[in-house]
Amino acid sequence: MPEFSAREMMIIAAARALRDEHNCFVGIGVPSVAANLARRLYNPSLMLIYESGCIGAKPTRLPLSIGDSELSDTSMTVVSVPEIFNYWLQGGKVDVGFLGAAQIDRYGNLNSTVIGDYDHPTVRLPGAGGAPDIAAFAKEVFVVLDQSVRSFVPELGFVTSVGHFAHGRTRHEWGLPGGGPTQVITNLGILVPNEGELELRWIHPSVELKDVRQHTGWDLKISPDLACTSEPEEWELKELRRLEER
Amino acid sequence: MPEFSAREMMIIAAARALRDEHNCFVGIGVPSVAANLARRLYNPSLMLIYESGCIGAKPTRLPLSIGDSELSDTSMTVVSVPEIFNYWLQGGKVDVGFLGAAQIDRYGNLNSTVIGDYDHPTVRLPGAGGAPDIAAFAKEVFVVLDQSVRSFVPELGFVTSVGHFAHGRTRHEWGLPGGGPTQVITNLGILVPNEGELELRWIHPSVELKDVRQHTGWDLKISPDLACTSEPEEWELKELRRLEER
Amino acid sequence: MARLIPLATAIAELVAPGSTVALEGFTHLIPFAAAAEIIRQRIGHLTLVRLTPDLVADWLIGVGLVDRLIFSWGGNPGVGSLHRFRDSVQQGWPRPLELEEHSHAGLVNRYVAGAAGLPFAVLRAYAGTSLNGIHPNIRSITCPFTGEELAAVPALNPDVGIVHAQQADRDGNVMIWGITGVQKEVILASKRSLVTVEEVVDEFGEHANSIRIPEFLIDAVAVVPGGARPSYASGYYDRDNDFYLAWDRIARDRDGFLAWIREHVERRADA
Amino acid sequence: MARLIPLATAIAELVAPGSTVALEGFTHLIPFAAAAEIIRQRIGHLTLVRLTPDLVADWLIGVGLVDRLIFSWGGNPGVGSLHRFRDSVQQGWPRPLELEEHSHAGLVNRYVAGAAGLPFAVLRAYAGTSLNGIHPNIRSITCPFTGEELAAVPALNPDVGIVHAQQADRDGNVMIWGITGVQKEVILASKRSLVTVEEVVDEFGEHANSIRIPEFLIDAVAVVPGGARPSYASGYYDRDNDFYLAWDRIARDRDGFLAWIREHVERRADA
Repeated sequence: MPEFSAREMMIIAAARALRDEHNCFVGIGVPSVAANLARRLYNPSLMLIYESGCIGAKPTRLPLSIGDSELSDTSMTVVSVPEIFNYWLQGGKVDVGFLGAAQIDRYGNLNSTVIGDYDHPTVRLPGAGGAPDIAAFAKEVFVVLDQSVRSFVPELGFVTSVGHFAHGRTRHEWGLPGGGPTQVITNLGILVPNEGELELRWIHPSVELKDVRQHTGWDLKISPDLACTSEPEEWELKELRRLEER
Repeated sequence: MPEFSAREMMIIAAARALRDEHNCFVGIGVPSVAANLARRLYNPSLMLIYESGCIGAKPTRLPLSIGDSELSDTSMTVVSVPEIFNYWLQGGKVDVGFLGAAQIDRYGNLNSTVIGDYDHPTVRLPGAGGAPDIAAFAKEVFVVLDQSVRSFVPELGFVTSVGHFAHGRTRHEWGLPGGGPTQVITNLGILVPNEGELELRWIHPSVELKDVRQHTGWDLKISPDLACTSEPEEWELKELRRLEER
Repeated sequence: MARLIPLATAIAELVAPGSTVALEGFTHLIPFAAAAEIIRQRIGHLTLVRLTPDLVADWLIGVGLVDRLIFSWGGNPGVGSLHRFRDSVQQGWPRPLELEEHSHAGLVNRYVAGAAGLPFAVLRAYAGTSLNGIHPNIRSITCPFTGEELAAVPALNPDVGIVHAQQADRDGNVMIWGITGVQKEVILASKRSLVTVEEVVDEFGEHANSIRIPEFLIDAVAVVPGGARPSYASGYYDRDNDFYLAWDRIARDRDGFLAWIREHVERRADA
Repeated sequence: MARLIPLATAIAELVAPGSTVALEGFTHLIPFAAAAEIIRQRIGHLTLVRLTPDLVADWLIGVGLVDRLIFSWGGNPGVGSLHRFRDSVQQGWPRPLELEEHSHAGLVNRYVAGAAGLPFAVLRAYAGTSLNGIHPNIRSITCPFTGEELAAVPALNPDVGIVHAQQADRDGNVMIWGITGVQKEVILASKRSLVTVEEVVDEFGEHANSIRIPEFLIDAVAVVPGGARPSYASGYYDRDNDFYLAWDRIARDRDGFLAWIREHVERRADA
């Protein structure tokens, strides 16, 4: 059995989730690694869409930003930023959106704006960017983030992106057309919503249930179908490491 | 003195009016001939804009339609039709719009939709196209049409494009940002608005005032500054004829 | 996702009686071959959407396949009137034609809203004109910041969007250059879409003013060389201006028109 | 209409104290040289508009020239936080910063409405988020056809729009290729505009995904080779990723930041 890190498990789990998708709206960081890995390993026709307007990018090395020349140079087409948001995202053309965040709650709502009071924040984070729009419109959303009591919190001080239930209403009641988060992929396992509340559905190899509970800021529901994520294969790890080396 | 037709006088008068303009939104027919003549004779940097999205077209022969390849092949850039209407016309970037019509009234309102009742028309005309938008947004509008009692009518059955006063309100009251028709150039003379009502300001060489009156369907006001259009020069006619030959 | 199939198959699959069909192409790349195939299959009771219903609309209206026309300018560009369109509006021949009439800006923005997933679009238009009030699809809206009154038009999401393009690649991505009109908006706004192309290429070249449409937005691609004739395809063939001039005579007379359609459209082999 | 003038002259003419200045370029073609010139001329009390206030905003905010920031994402892309931006929001150093915060879609549509001559734009956005209600520039509007509630944002028409482009021709027309961001909208929406370019060419080449902006929309063109460094200019130079990583350390400390600005921005000769 090959050695692998929790981060590698998370990325490979995220990449596997893209096996049968047509296109994916990619943010920078872990989502970008996962989407590029998926294109190499499982789904060569996966179309990568970046908020910089790059559609069908085929980067040979991982970009540092969502607007690297590696993306525009290898894209099928590049459109303006208004077009990517209005016609592609709001227009309902995106199958999967990938999001990270500083914090998440049990409904899959995300905070990437501030910790503390908005006008007098303890920590000012970068802010919304395209996240609320991705969360609203992608047919489904995969959230990728490390699990800890600081990030998996019982209540968000600020809802940047809507999951399944926020400010007293369901996403349907808020009129959001996309399906919302269908998988929250962490370093410990994979959570999926059940009637809007996240529950642990898969646990990564050699992680114990009490670890997951300890790293969740609320009383985490466990799926009756809880199963173990299949561990990374040699060839998956090899390609991931090759990709991150470049 | 060179021989010339009333149509040639009309085109040359229209071309002369473009001497100091930056750009011109061009319709097909006489406006297109006039704008192209102006670029050749008086204003080589005049930027021609066509509703097909062609910006800065430099056709070497006259196009038959607003979307000929001669236009897109010679343009500085070609943008989409939504862009030309939303960003360029509605966005207030057009200096002069050129319009023709089947009918005009004393306020410079134009009809290019139907003669007779809308639901049971005597004559169904092609309709609005971009005319109402040009009339609304161009900083000024030049109207070019042949003068007759059939075309210069006391009241329009249908207002396709707004001049200075329509349906009981001024164009300002209708919230139209452009300046409206500043010149109506015909085969007989040039009319300009005075407090919103067209009056005859120039009369073409060898046309008599009674001819103009006879060919106007209302009691035409005559400007106290009425003057005679200067007649076409040899070189103007030569270039016009060369242009129309191609 | 975009399947490469014969035109006849694509039309049979995608266009149903009663469909709302957008046929776009602004002077350039008008999908005449696709319209001819609709005529050969006699798919009727259509709502035809087209900014500039020119000869292609005269064909479909004249043979009686169109119940309703959503449009902004109906003429023979640079030539004059559209006789079959006029005959149906003025005389109800071969059937009455219901009109939803806009300015270009109004209809363009119906497509834009449809492409953008919005229920309506806002524009400065129609104020003071008689277009306001002739049908219920022009309404007014108040700016929540300035209090200004503006016009609103509803989103248009045709059942089928049909356009012609120069090239597709082997994955079914499509490339258009020259005048690109509202082609992108039509494909994005339509529930199903068909693109006829001049040819399939291994790789697209560089063209200023080009647009590319990804395969996953397109249901079918049909290779139809010359599919935009008598209009033109930049880089392939010129506009047949003589035919546009001749059409004025051909379409003037009902019987002459029908004979021409029989001869040149119905008897033509499938593309 | 677009005059070719030195950068220092253009900034002095176009940017006044208190101006609303849009500096755009989405990762690609960020107008760093123009920002440096604003710092050298110490033009303050600015409202800075930028979708992604990254290093260029850290510069301007850190030296105290910005009173108000209209933005949607403030970070060092791929690296982390923006320390000068954080310090001004969290500690009010060197001065408090008033924020108008949007999602990308919201701010993009403020520019789109500005470019289109509309007082506002409609979008599906903000529903259910805490962004709704933090400032008065997000309101709701009802579709006059379906009754749906949507969001509205007001048009943005900056006093000055500044972008960097690859090329201008001798008439002052401008060409951009690669990632084109919101550059066209910014030029169209702004009351005055400045484009810095890598070079002036006799004729533009063919580039897929290129946009061209006519001279009559541009007030000044300044030739500034390398004017987008440390960001990049497709076809000219790559992004200086090492500098973006180093910035995290440089900007972390107030004195270190000020020393860096003195050394690398203020003492630099005029471009």
